[in-house]
Amino acid sequence: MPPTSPKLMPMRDAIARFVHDGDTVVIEGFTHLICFAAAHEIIRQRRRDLTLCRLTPDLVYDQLIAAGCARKLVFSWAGNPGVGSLHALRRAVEKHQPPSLELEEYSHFGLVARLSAGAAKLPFWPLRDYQGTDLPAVNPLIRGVTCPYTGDAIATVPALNPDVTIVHAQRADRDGNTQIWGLYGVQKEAAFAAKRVIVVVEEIVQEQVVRADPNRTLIPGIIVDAVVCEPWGAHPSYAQGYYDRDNDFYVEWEDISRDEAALKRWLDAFVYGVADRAGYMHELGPERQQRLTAKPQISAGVNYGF
Amino acid sequence: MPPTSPKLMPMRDAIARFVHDGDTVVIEGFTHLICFAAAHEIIRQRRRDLTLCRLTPDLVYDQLIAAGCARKLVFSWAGNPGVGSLHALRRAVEKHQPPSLELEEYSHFGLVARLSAGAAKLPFWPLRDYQGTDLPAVNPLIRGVTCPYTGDAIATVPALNPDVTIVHAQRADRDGNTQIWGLYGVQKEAAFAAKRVIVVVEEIVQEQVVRADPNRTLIPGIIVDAVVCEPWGAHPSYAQGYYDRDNDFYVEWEDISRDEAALKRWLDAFVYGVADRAGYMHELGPERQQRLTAKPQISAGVNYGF
Amino acid sequence: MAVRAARELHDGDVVFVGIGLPNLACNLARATHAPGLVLIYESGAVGAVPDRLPVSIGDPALVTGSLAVASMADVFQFYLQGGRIQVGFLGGAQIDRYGNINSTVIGSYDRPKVRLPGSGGACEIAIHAERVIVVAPLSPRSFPATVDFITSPGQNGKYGSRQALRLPGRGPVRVVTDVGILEPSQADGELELVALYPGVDAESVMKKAGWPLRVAPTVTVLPPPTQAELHLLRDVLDPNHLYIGKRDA
Amino acid sequence: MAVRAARELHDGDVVFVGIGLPNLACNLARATHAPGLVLIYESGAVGAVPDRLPVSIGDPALVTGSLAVASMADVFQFYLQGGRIQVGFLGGAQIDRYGNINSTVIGSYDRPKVRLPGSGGACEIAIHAERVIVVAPLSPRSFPATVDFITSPGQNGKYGSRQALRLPGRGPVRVVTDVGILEPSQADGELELVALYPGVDAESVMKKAGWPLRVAPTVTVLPPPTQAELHLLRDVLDPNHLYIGKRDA
Repeated sequence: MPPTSPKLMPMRDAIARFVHDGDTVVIEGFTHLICFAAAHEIIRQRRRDLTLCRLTPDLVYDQLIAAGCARKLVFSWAGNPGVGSLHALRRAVEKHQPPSLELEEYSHFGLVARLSAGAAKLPFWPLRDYQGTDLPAVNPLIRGVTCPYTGDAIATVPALNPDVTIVHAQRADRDGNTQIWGLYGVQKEAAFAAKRVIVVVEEIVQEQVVRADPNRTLIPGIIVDAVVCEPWGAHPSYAQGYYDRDNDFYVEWEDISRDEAALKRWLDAFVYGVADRAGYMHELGPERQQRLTAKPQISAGVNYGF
Repeated sequence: MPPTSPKLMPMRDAIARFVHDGDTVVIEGFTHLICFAAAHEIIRQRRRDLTLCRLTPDLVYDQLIAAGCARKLVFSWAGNPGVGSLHALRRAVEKHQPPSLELEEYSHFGLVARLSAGAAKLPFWPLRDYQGTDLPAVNPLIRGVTCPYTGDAIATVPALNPDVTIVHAQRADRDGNTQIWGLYGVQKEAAFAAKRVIVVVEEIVQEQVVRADPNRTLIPGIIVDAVVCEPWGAHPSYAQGYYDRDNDFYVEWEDISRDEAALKRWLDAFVYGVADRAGYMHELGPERQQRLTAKPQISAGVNYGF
Repeated sequence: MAVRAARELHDGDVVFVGIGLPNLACNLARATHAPGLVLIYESGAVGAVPDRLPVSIGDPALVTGSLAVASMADVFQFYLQGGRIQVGFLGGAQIDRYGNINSTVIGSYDRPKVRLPGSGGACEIAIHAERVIVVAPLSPRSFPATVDFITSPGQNGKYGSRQALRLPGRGPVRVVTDVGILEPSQADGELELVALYPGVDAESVMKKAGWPLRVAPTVTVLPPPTQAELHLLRDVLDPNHLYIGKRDA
Repeated sequence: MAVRAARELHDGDVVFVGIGLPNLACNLARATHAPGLVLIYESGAVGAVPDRLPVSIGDPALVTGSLAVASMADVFQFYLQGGRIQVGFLGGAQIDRYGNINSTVIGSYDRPKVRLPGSGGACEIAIHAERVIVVAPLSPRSFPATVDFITSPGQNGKYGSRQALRLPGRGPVRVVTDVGILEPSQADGELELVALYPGVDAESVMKKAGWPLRVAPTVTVLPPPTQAELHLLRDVLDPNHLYIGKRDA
């Protein structure tokens, strides 16, 4: 193994090198492990005309849309989970407030299937879905094939191969061998589907830590282009075993995003006004960090011997 | 949770209740976790006309074929890995020695895809495969569809939904929540594809052991019909962390299976002549057991707290 | 509604759970008549036993101590499409006379009056779960004759019946409202009133639907929530009343 | 052959490894010029560093200390079909003039003279790996003009060329034998002699193929194995000479 890894770099360099204007970008993570740190750096570097893909756009894409980074949104459920709406997104869609936003809409399964096809380098993925719904009528990319065995009509969605996928994870070695526990979401499929992969982790660990428990590795280093160490990089989302979800902030976002001026002030204070994730955490303050820090509940090991 | 589980039963009952003459049976496990104990009980109960499906028939199906249980074999690589041939299988195919055996042949990917389709309750699975090969010419179930996006010709295989799948694993709770580490093979897909699932484990553990590390659970109890505790049930295959592969036995099989009389003697001694797995292990002797017992190499735990 | 929804669940059911009332209903059922209920969250937590009220479908408390974690691909392919889910709960901004549900847009799709969140997993729950239980307060606005957009298919509609479409699940078999229960008719799948909460009369209920609501030949009066159920809901399962109002039990 | 095969590997390659000679070759390459080689076994072990010579493709020693374990579905869909594998090794009972490989049957399929193991993953390795390296001793029996059954597609054949079939990988780009190396010609993909081991003459090699073997305009003479390579193979990597004979390095 090489003594140093050229993949290990600060967030600034990873975004500068691997996220370009006009790219199709996936920042995945289903509630768990959503990489806000990467999104904020994309905002700071003022990327434009991005096609943003995610099952649940969540606050992370509401912020990118508010900051004018997005041209198009590919999604399956656009709300602030358990709280209300994504108001920057709704303003763009309902009032066409600039920048206007193109929508491409699926169900969760449809978007999971698009990423699975992308990961498998198949041009489409079959699924039993959409019969009796209006979704195919508003999305011409939802099509179908006839089963060569039963004659059944089976729906299809096309492969999604993003230019770049950004995955947050608990830990990786410096070559990008990445371990995740807790909810997996669609992180593996999103990473394998991408032309370029940025992994952002709470901790860089020695390769020996990864090798001591290979069944925990979700993403192999061979498909990873950049490894960024960014503790608390998923806040206000969470990292199982590191920190809890900041549900208060999800509630606060309702008021912030409803008011354009408040949203602008928030971006100025927490994104444009800080240099990096450490600056953001400083703004957030130590009390919140302390309150959200995970309590220990350590699993037992298993025997890999033979 | 119920105080007792009606799923927990001896191997004899599990095979008697869930494996019937004429069934399509999958005993999976790629090198790792091949359930010889279940196969031997099927032989003892003299099941007939089974359609046996497995990527690598291995010694386990060579024994079932030799004992006259099989009518048909669905497979993708039929050899004694690293050693030579499966001679009972070859006699059936090359010399049509009774009982004659019908073959249905795929590549590994094709059979993995058949089980994936079965698990997903899709009638087919698409794969980029078989172009330029003779396999479709000898297997009319390898067909194709045209991609509705690119016009590409994509191969297909039909879903495989076995009547029963038997999975060996390191541990499960008594409801069948099953944890596996080391090589996964195609165990998950084979279990989800099946109408009935028998899980055979090295250890029954308390539900709390499973719940302490839910990311290790490969098969949920909700799809499991029977849970059998059968230590050493995978020998001469292996269980990572419990015992090593008995490579010597794989080498010995070459001579045993080449000679019909020797094979019959072996079946008499190690299958018909013993009542159960404990009897088999007794025949095998303590030295071999001691030599194969795994040495400890325990992984560290991870934090599931929040 | 939470108590009624809980009573729709059978012991041993595998339930696809959302946040809010369905989650409460499931936990109430587990604490009362259905201890063997298995809760599966869209996020991939299987057999969750959260030690706090989860405020999101991907709450870390759903993972800690659960029986298994499934990837989203497995949740949708192997669990839901695979036919392993007995019960799914759905709600929505609009529910029509055949149980079609709209959670996508009010108004036209291209120029929406209100942009709703969209399907999420609702579309595939409606197609694949063995039974769907819809939970929503009854009002003419929420129960129009026809929805503006079909996100999740009901019993019948412009694309044909479930049988004609060969949908694997039985679709919405019960609609639990704040005044009573609707069920699809055998004949054409149109929702009709089959049960009332105590003290509610059928006439007042009929005015709350956006179409001439049919009343089944026999309408049951439902037993009220027991003290035990109310205590569990108000003091144990949702002590801060995040999801239940006074009226709402 | 193991030394020659090892020299075909580049540092940083992701290699799909089988048991036997290919495994030896990979470990030799890692110990010499390609320390960054990543070994992926069909069984799902990724980045394996076995501390004993694995005797099966699913040996537990391949898992202990590896970087990742992938399910078979992921191995075939995401790694191999996903285009993540640079090099695959293949052998077979028969290899024809276009590099098509037979590992299925000798004789007719329905009435075989010899029933061979079948494809396993060979068919998809031949289709998807960026480069395929074939390793087999040269003899007229093993290298007939046409194989009895095409298990793994070569450069050209009765179903058309790789380009016409739009196969993603480049197919067999090198055939490493015990006397020299064959490569597909630019023109039609027919294998021709491009390199010889020291002390071997082209005439004797040409007699060992089951068709009139073409010789490339320039034929290189390969440097012999170094003492270091031989020492590694014979004393470290395969001390019991399970896979190498005297002649075989």
